[in-house]
Amino acid sequence: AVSFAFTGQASAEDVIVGLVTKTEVNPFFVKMRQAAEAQAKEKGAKLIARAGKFDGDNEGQVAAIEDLISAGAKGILLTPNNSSGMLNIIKKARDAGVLVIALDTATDPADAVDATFATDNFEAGVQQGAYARKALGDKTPIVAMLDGTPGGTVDTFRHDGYLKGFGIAEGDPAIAGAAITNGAQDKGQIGMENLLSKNGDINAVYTINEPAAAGAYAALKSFGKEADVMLTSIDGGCAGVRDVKDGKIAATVMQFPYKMAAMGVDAVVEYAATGKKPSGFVNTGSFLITDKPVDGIESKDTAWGLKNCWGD
Amino acid sequence: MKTPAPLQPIPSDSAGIVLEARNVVKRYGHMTALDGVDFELRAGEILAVVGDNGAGKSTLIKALTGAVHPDGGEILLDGEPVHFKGPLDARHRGIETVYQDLAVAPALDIASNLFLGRELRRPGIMGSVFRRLDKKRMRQEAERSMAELKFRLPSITNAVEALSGGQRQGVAVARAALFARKLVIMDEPTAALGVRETGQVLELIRAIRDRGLPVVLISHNMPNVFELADRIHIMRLGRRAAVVSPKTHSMGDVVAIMTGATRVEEARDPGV
Amino acid sequence: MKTPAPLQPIPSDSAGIVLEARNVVKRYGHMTALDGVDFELRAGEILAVVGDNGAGKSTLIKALTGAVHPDGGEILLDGEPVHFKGPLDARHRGIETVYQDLAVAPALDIASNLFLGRELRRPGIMGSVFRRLDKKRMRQEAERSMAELKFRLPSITNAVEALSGGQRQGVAVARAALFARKLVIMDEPTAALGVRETGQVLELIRAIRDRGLPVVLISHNMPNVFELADRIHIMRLGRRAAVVSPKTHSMGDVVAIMTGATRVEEARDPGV
Amino acid sequence: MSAVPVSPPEKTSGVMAKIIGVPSAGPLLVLLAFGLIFAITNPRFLATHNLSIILQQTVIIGTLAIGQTLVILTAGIDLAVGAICVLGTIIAGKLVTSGYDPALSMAFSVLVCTAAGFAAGGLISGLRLPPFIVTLGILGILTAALRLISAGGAFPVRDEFLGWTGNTLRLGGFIVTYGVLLMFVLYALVWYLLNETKWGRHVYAIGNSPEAARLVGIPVRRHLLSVYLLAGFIYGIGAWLALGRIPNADPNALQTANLDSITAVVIGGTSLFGGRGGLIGTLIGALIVGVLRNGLTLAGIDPLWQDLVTGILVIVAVALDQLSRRKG
Amino acid sequence: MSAVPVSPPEKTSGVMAKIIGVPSAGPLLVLLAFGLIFAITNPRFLATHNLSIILQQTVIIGTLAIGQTLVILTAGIDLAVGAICVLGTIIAGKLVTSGYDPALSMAFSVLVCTAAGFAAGGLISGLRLPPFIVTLGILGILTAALRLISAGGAFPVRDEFLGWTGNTLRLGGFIVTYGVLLMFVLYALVWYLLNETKWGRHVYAIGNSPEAARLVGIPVRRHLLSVYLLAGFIYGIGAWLALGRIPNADPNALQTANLDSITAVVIGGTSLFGGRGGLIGTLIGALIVGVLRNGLTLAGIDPLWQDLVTGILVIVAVALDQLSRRKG
Ligand SMILES: Nc1ncnc2c1ncn2[C@@H]1O[C@H](COP(=O)(O)OP(=O)(O)OP(=O)(O)O)[C@@H](O)[C@H]1O
Ligand SMILES: Nc1ncnc2c1ncn2[C@@H]1O[C@H](COP(=O)(O)OP(=O)(O)OP(=O)(O)O)[C@@H](O)[C@H]1O
Ligand SMILES: [Mg+2]
Ligand SMILES: [Mg+2]
Repeated sequence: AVSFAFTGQASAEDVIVGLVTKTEVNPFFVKMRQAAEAQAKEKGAKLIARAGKFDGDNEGQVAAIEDLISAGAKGILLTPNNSSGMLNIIKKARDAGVLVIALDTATDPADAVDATFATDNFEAGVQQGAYARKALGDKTPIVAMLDGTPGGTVDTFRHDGYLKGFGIAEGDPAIAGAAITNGAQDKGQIGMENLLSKNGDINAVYTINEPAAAGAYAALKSFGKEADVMLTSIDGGCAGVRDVKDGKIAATVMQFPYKMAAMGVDAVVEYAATGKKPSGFVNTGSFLITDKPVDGIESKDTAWGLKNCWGD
Repeated sequence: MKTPAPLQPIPSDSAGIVLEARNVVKRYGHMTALDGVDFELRAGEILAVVGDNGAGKSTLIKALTGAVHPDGGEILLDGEPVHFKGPLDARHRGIETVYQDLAVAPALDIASNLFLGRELRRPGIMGSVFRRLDKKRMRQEAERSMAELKFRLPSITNAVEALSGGQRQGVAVARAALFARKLVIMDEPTAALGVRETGQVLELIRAIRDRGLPVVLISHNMPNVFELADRIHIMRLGRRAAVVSPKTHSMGDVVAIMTGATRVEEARDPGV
Repeated sequence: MKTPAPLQPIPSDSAGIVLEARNVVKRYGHMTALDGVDFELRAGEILAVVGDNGAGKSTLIKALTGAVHPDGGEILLDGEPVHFKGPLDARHRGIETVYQDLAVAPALDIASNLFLGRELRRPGIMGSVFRRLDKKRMRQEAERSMAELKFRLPSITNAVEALSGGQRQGVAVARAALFARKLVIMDEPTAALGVRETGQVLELIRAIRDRGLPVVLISHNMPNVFELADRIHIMRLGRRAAVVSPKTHSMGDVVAIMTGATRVEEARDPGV
Repeated sequence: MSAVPVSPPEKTSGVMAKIIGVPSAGPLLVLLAFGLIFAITNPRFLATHNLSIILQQTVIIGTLAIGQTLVILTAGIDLAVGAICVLGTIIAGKLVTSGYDPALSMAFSVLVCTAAGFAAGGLISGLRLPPFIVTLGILGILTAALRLISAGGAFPVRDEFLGWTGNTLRLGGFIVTYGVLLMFVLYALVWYLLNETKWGRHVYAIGNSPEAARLVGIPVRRHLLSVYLLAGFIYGIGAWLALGRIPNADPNALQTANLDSITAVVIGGTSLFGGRGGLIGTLIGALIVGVLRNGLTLAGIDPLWQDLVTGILVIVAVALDQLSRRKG
Repeated sequence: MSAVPVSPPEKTSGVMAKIIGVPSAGPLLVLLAFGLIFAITNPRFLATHNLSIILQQTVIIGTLAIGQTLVILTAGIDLAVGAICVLGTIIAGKLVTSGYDPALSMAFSVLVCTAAGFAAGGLISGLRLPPFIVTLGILGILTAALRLISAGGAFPVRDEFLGWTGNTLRLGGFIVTYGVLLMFVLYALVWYLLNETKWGRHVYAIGNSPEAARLVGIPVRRHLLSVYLLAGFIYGIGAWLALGRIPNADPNALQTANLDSITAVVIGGTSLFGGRGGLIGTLIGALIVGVLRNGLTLAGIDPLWQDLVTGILVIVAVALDQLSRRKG
């Protein structure tokens, strides 16, 4: 079964690193790919990247892995759309001697892959929610949820984490309504506008990512409510951190796609050279970024954030 | 859907009226295309329907075959009222029609068009169980039919859209002739035909009549009408202006009635 | 694109040949529709083109007007070779054509179809700067034209698809008559017309000739052809079988040549 | 695929004639009916502020749908609408960010969009390729090109002029943006073109029967080219409107604009087979979609159920339209 | 929108006749040409393992495109293909997970897909609504319903029978899955239906001219219903194949299947106006898309550039096809 995987002492130029991200649509993954490219170049490896066409494109990701095995990739870095759909193909790849590392999103079970370099998205959601609740003070919370794509692994983790951190359960009357944004700014704006038309007393807004938050901000502004609402987000893109600095977003939770990508490429190159495989879950961490810290919640300011953000 | 073998006439009370319409009305918006038309087709006759453009001839025959739904009046086949929901019902009753706009599928070939809705299946198990078309036989039949009409055809496998206007009309005429079992209605079947081909179709119409099937022939060609028709139904302004016999009336008379130069009281069947 | 005012004939050498084709060939795949046809249309004449179905008449006139591109041969207008890239070029040279399939836009109304490609604009600044259509005038003109042909029309604002077959043909004929400045070609213009309307169109054709424009008339109706034509161009199997004068030949002669019953050497222009 | 294949012509043709040029009453009635229902469900729906929000939300798709209508009337289809519009935002954004004059930048970017339309039209009319494939190909090409130009990321576009279409003004208690006004102006202009000029007549003729149009001497290919060109120009204006609404140039924006704009056109009663329909229907179609989304949120319907209800209501809308025509 | 509006009939009609029933040589030549180029770029492309991978990758879209071809041949369009197929995976998955017999569960889910097709066909033929709107509405309804059924999330489907179509067997050095074989069987069966039976003849006739079909006595509405019904059934089988490929039921899967399957059909030479084209072209069209994606990856082309190159090559493919027809 290993007939098509070139084994033996490959020189660094021969090492092909495959990267399969969820979509090309999300800047998070675009930046991850760019970081991986840069790292691969530095290490003298060749990166072949592919992505699904949309959140949930399991077939596209499976096909990408198959093609990468055919292309002779030494290792594949994967941000699985939906981990259970990937299990067969991951096994096939590993059986063929390909190192498989999950980036950003863990698989279920986690040991399906050799190693996982990721953020804990649920925890990131908790950070966002806890901050929002605390910062609201003694106001009675009325929350709007700007979700990503219903059913997505990350989307669900972040959403549930926020509610946990906020201290409410799904279906709580404090939730004024939800909208599906697919993580896009225009849909974030439309969703927020309609929710504000419905309930003008909304005072806390969960957003799946910073583009959705930017859209929400535009809507809040057009309703003249930008000052009264606790708008928070997750991602840590430089544009998002700037929005925090400008006071548009109260706080965001930063993640580190560069770090994940670079670590992944390094691991594959190392594996090619020495045959040594990484293992286990490596949390690449998440930090709450805000210039208005609240007691009892650890956070960094935007100066730190701008130094460590991704993008640009 | 059982397709009876072609050329097997459905008998009808041979002296009586095969197809009848009473006081049929059809409106298109504000336009009254048929304004209470009566119509009788007798067994074994060739009935010509003539009239100016827009007099309502095509609408009348569409109403008779279920292709349009009349707003009023009734239609009787062999004396009993029928309600055709669509042309399929009429076809099931053995009525074949050449519509003025031909009703052909342009991208399909001649044989396919000739057998459209009446496709032949292979004999034996291939046909009955596997429902396989008998393309070869359909092609041969098509070739024979078209040859009978003396058409110069490029190839029987040509798409109908690649045919000349007359050739296309030939396909529609051949189709009706092939499958009629009760009566045939032809809406200007020779309009696009050449001299020779027209002669051939006139002969075909006679042959159909001689097979015992009555024929309704719409035509603007008075010499043809007078050559063939047993009776002439004259339409004017959405009504039947008169029914005359070519034996008792001249072409001039008919044209005069048609154009309104001669008035007739509501036409009575001359009972020729 | 300057549209000259209608009814302003483009003069041509009145004794000479206005439109000529030499050895035109047109193939469709394996089928040779035109097999080296010659053709001459003289100033001021009505030239009938007759032939069996599929003889190549429509293909010939399409080749003459740029609607199809011949595979060989040449076409001359007023003695000089022309290469029409499409029907637009022919129209620019003042040639108007009634195609057999009518070339109408079914969903557009009668007036729009009559002026299709020749729309009238409002007078003054509305037309020249704002390019606004003069819908009212087009409607009135259309009403007048159709009334001249004595059609019973439901309403001038009807979509053409809601017209009877003959009415639709009337629109195409009226269009050609309205705009021709050099010559008119009509492919079976009376095929779907009633007796009265046919008479009207024959009169129209004569009127066009009397305006000084030659007319090419394709028709299967021999009496009409003999009534009108100055010369008769007979097509057979994609070639010109003969050109005869209705004065020297009888209908029987023409039909015999057309169907191949009589052989003629490659027809020479009788020079009537 | 709106000319319902199974209906005998008698049932539709009479009305078809009326639809051309005359606004179709069907979609309008549907719009009013939905509005009424939502107004009853939640009185906030009729608040002037909410109505003005719906208009603003309709601006982008509503504008793109103008070009889409033109293309569909010629029996074509445009899958690249969104991509061309985004191209406009990114080029204008890049230029302004690089310090060029905003008005010139916007003008140049409209020009580029027009050129993209021209390219599509050229392939379609010149090489006679199916519009579906050509615009799909251009969609792929632009998607990649946009990401390459913007290096993968979105970037904010903060410029007074580029954002001008998002500024609001009061019109008798009603707050509208200049973008909304511009959209209406575009509708009026293109309506005039379609209904009062030769050019528009020929669009219908080509959509009805390209062969008939050719035979009567309409320069079909050149005309098709002009249609795609104008559509591209409109998408360029759409880019300006998009920047007014979202001051952000994002290569990944407007991904569903092709389907959304086609939906507006079809709900508005224009046939995907070409030659039948009109622009006013499209405007109403775009508004119906906006009203549905807004109204359902105001009615407090869970977003999971919203897709479902929208799906049903879109079918109901067209069914009602169809019904009103049959009676008409 | 494949019947190129500007072409005079003389240029296409002769060939059109040949295309019906006879595989169009154009798409095949394009497929071979692309294969050749990729084989030169990277010898791994022709490895039997890689070829078998391409086939496997084509299974889902290739199968869905069968139903799409039928619908498009009747001048319809189906935007709900992907949603119906996903419906099948989720229902089968839910049932099996709840302990029902796998074969019965799968059969039931195919039945539900058939019913979905029936619903679409019923609305289209019964109420005479445009297929675009009906299937768009059904897409919305199903998208929501799927999320509701699966409570928002994807879930693994681990069952021997449901996954059976993903099992491989060796055919003379060539590894194929049962799914690939099943797809070919479906193509053969539907090809037979389309080309050798009355039913197929009537599909073409209706697509060509619904009015002519009605006048010659074809029960147009009932026939349309049967087409959508069969399409639904095929999407149900597609669900089984999808489970064999990815043992996972995900409400968010196959979102681009509608566009992808239409693309395969159009590249394969079938006209979006109905009545012209055929099934073999569709298979080749689906393979062309698969070969492009695989070949570009093997050539190591950056994903950003892949979209761009794919966009260009899709246009080139259809242009070549068009060219080969004009000569043919
Ligand atoms: N679908 C339609 N919608 C509206 N009006 C129609 C429709 N079909 C026919 N009409 C009108 O009904 C009248 C009768 O038309 P019909 O086709 O029956 O005439 P006809 O006698 O067959 O004429 P022709 O000799 O020209 O074929 C005409 O005035 C026509 O305009
Ligand atoms: N588009 C086409 N493709 C293939 N063959 C064609 C095409 N158009 C015409 N033909 C063939 O060319 C021959 C001549 O056709 P044409 O239309 O010129 O005949 P015609 O003399 O006008 O006949 P009619 O009197 O029936 O109108 C016919 O045999 C026809 O089948
Ligand atoms: Mg008639
Ligand atoms: Mg002809």
